[in-house]
Amino acid sequence: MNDPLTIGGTALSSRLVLGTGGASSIDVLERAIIASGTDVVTVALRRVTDRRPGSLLDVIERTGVRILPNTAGCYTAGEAVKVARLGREAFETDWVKLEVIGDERTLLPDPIELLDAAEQLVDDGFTVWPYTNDDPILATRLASVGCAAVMPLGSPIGSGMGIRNPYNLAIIREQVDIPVILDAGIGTASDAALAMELGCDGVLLASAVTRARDPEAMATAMRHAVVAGRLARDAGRIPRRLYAEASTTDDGRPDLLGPDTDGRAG
Amino acid sequence: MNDPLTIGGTALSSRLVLGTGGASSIDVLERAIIASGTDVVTVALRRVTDRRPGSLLDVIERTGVRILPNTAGCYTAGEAVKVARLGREAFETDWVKLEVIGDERTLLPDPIELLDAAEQLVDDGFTVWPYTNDDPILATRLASVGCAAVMPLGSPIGSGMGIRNPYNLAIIREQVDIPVILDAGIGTASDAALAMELGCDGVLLASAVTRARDPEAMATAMRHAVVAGRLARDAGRIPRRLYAEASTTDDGRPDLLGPDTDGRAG
Amino acid sequence: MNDPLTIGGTALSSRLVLGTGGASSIDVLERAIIASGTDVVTVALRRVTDRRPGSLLDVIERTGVRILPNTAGCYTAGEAVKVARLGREAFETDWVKLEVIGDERTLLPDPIELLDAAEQLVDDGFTVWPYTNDDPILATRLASVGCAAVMPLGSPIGSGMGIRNPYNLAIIREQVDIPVILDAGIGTASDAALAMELGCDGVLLASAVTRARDPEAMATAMRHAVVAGRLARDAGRIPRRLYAEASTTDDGRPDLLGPDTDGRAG
Amino acid sequence: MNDPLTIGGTALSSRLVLGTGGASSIDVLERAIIASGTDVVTVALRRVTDRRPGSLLDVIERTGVRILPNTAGCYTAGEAVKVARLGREAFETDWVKLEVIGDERTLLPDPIELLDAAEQLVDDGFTVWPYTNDDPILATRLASVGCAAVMPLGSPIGSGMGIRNPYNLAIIREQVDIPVILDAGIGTASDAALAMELGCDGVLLASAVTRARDPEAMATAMRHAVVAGRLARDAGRIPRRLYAEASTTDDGRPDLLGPDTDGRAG
Amino acid sequence: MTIELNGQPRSFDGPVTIGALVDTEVADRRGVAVAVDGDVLPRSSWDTTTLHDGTKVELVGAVQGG
Amino acid sequence: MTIELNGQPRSFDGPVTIGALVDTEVADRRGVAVAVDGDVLPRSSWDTTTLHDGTKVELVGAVQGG
Amino acid sequence: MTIELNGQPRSFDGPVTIGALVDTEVADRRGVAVAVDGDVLPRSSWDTTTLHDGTKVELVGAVQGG
Amino acid sequence: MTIELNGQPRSFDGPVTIGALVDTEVADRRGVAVAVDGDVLPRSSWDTTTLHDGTKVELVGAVQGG
Repeated sequence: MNDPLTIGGTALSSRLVLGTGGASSIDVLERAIIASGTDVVTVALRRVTDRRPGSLLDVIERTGVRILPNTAGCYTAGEAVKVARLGREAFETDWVKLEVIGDERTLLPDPIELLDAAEQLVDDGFTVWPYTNDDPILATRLASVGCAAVMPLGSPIGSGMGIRNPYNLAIIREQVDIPVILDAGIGTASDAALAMELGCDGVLLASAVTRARDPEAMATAMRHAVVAGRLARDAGRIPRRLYAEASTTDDGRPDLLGPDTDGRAG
Repeated sequence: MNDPLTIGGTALSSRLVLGTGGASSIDVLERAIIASGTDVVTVALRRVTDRRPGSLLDVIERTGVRILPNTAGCYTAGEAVKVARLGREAFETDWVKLEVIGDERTLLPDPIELLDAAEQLVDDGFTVWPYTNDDPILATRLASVGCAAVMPLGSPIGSGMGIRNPYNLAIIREQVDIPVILDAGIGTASDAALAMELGCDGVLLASAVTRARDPEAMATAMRHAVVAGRLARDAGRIPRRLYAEASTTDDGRPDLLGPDTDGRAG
Repeated sequence: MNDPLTIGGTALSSRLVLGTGGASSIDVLERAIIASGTDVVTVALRRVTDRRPGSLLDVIERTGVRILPNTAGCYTAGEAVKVARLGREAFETDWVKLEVIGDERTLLPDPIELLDAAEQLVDDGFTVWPYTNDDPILATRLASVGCAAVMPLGSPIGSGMGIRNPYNLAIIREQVDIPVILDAGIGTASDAALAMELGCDGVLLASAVTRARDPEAMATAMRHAVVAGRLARDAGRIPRRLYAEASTTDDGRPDLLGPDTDGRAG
Repeated sequence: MNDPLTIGGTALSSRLVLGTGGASSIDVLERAIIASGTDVVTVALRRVTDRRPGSLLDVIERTGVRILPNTAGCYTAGEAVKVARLGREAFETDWVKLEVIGDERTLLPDPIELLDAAEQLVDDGFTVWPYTNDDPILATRLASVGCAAVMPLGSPIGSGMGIRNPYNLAIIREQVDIPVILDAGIGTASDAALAMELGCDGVLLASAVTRARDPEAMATAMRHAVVAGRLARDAGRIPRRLYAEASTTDDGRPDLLGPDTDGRAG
Repeated sequence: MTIELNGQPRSFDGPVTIGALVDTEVADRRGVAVAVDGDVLPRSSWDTTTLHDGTKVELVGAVQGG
Repeated sequence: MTIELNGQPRSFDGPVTIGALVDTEVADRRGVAVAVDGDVLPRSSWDTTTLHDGTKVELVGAVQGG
Repeated sequence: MTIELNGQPRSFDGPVTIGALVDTEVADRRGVAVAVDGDVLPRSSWDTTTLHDGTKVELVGAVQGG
Repeated sequence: MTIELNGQPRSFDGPVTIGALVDTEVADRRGVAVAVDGDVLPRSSWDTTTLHDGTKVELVGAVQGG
């Protein structure tokens, strides 16, 4: 569709952002990136352990996607700000997927540290994509400090539980005027379609694709799902009703009464 | 995908069947049929009221889809059998979407009349596609009398309530060895994707497309959704977990302790 | 409460029916029966294997509850009718919990055999309590042949999955004018309360109590849950809203502006 | 049951806390308080408008319940702290239900202002009961600053939407070692039972009772529901299974083959 | 001779076949079917089946339906 | 004379009623029922119904059941 | 002397304590609290705190609230 | 002179710039970043910043991450 998602002034033709974590090999990842049709992939930073850390970059260059550096693993605003700056130096981009985690078991964001880090990074000129929980108030505050998008979770990272609270996502979509990208929790295609139907402007997912039995096939599924959900949102779905509404008229039903019918036909 | 759905010996390239009821005009219907990519559309029979009832047939011929005549509006086995035979004469096909309704408010099928009619029509050489409820026992019995497929509902016709009981659909898929096509209740794209993820071999819908604000866009959405759900099913989704699983390793996190961070960073 | 459930002319003060299957001992069962406050328990018939089969009857006599013989394990109408007659001779009651199973893995009822057996037993003078699926059409037919109540399932016997399709139960409640008793699938207290809130007139459960870690405590929980759900149904719950509605007025909020507040207070 | 809930050193025999907002009259409120069996009711503070503001206090004294003053309507930490202090002077208690709202449409709490206010009030010697969202990280932080309990919402105040995200409540229950009281969103009895089954130590509700058609009956329902849910939690529910588990043995089924059965009985 | 077509009386003088009746009603025979006195009449018999006084004919055609 | 009781052969010499058979099997008649050759035998007929060679008897009693 | 009570001007001649003001407003002191110029005044200081021209007083009492 | 690189001691004789250190560690400078004593060092300063005894250097590069 000619329906780009614009974030921080950049128009993206795909509304799917792919996280690169969890792929069993760099080749599997490359095929998944291509199949997903994404324009943006997330990348993390860790201590260099071999002389050629570049193979991941080679894949990214070959596939022509943009890098969204993340701050995975940070627990404080101060640490996240520094990791964001490392990402800016490493990849020469001011984009950052801001993660500030509050608990290692749930990997849920810490609202106080997250807002603090977001404010510092916006002031420092970053285009901030914060990974947040599904609290509409926090989303509003992240928007008010100048984040380029908000990325609420559907459920915990890697849980595959989908969207546990669709109402909060719908409320977030109503209350902020920046892009809303569902981040975390997607397990399968219908979850991604639902996210878009709820009004999300995009979906970010990693494990759902990279840890699927067939990552390339799942990446293709997600590409279709995001398009399907976006179109369905705009097409104006029918209302829900408790009872049925016939799709065939009763007018002009033929009278076929005969010996082998019991009269209810009339 | 090269992954045809075979029913009664006929291979269909699309797993979406489109009901024609509810469209505001024949032109809207034609655009929706084309956008959906379907190979099969349902048609009903009513008393002829004008000299040129053929315009619907013209659309069907132009779009090159097959006709699946239905028995909409029948309340007894005897009546449904006769309407099926009318359809065979009218469209020169032995396919029939068998509907035997038990109640006009819910339009839910009558299990006893439905099984009776299915048995009679199979004996009479029809390729029977029964619209049934989500009862696995009835589905098994319909398969055992020789139906070509079973078409359980997700929720009442035209209700747009989606799939109210996914468990029953999953059980039906396990217990019959003929195609399972979700029929009735689809409201939006994620519903169709979910149906396929649950193992359905196809989806039949009418109102969700024909009564959407933009039927052509919704038809496109449904085309993508069915492909997405089918691919996702085959791709092997990740398991659901209550807690998180990191998609980024903690190994090699840099040590960035400084005056503005607290000790949690280590 | 003085709000009896009347079935087949008999007024029952408790709306909970307890199935006796699954208890680890006769003593555990007796304590559970007492704790549940039930007036009716189900009993099955099997070949006599010892000279004193009566201990179960002794418990029933001591607790003063009525016997509702079941036809558990029957797969055909003919067989169920005979087992119902055995129950009538054994316990000198014309009550019968009619079960006609269609599949041993799901233990779901066979709609065709069930309706056939129900009709035969009503004609033979039985007070028939049929265990049925959640199909409103079948429930209506069971009522029309003269059953004293209908007992739709929430989910498969012993599954503890609760009520998978609340809509069908609500529709059944609207469409029949005999008591509706939820039978099968209850896992915990909130399931039983929900059944009553949906309009069920009673709840029948066995495994949820007899197989709980502490059957006596769970029986007490179920007694409270059924009362709670019944009262809540009649009390007229508040409507659901997407947004909030304050339970405290804003009128007369004091003006406490001071150096440490930011003006939003006004 | 002899199973008190202890908060800030005070043992409460009822696990239900009743909010007094929304009652149509003081008499209706008094009957609801009595029917609910609660030991604690919330009260708000507003500018005095008549010479006898005391009638609410008279009801509270007659019913012998304790007062939990709230800070309803506050949007900042500074304002909430002042209102809490007004409550302490007015009712001579150091208990406070801390509400700091972030948005008037959803009445959702502001996580940053809430944590700030909680910390100030704990330092000032209050026994703080914070109304919070269902974020496990924020709940952990509220516990760590010394709150006496945490009170996560099920859904927005007065929405009657029940518990939208049971998983978060279960995680909160695991991660904090102070009482967890579900606050806001309860619509009917099964919601309250579910909250307790998820591990909540108590339930606070107002509108569900005060705005029900029959507040006294709903208050009674809630009393039973909280007891039911608490007992069920402790009784150890049966596991959920996709398939059935018979509650009646198949051993010893009689052989009743005869002319009118079809052989499946064996 | 008077018959009933889709519930309405119709009169003819002289013998008429079903095929002739169909042709008077619709521009082409595609997508229509006929039941005579409650039984479906195969297309192949339309031109060899004649109407009698009081015959009840149902003539149906394709309409949109789910 | 040999009959089949609950699937097992049982032999008797001389005539035996159902009632007598029941009494040999269970301590009291509460909560038990009998089917003879596939048909349920009313309690009132137990003492007047005698067994014949090859009669198939089902004797059932109450067990816990949901 | 003019003060502001709950947003409304009020005039007095001669000195008035908070306690006296409260007693003119409510029948008894149970369940009410006072803030003076934005700060909460402890009950114990009501009778020793006097109003000045322009003092802003908030007098609040219990209302139903969730 | 001994520094700490990614938590491990490293010794050099004579002055060394960050740029030189990076080049000894990785084949090309794409996708790597450096922090010195806890502060991020802009790429533009790598070749003008020299190591001192005890300097703590973190050298990081791109890895797969969600």
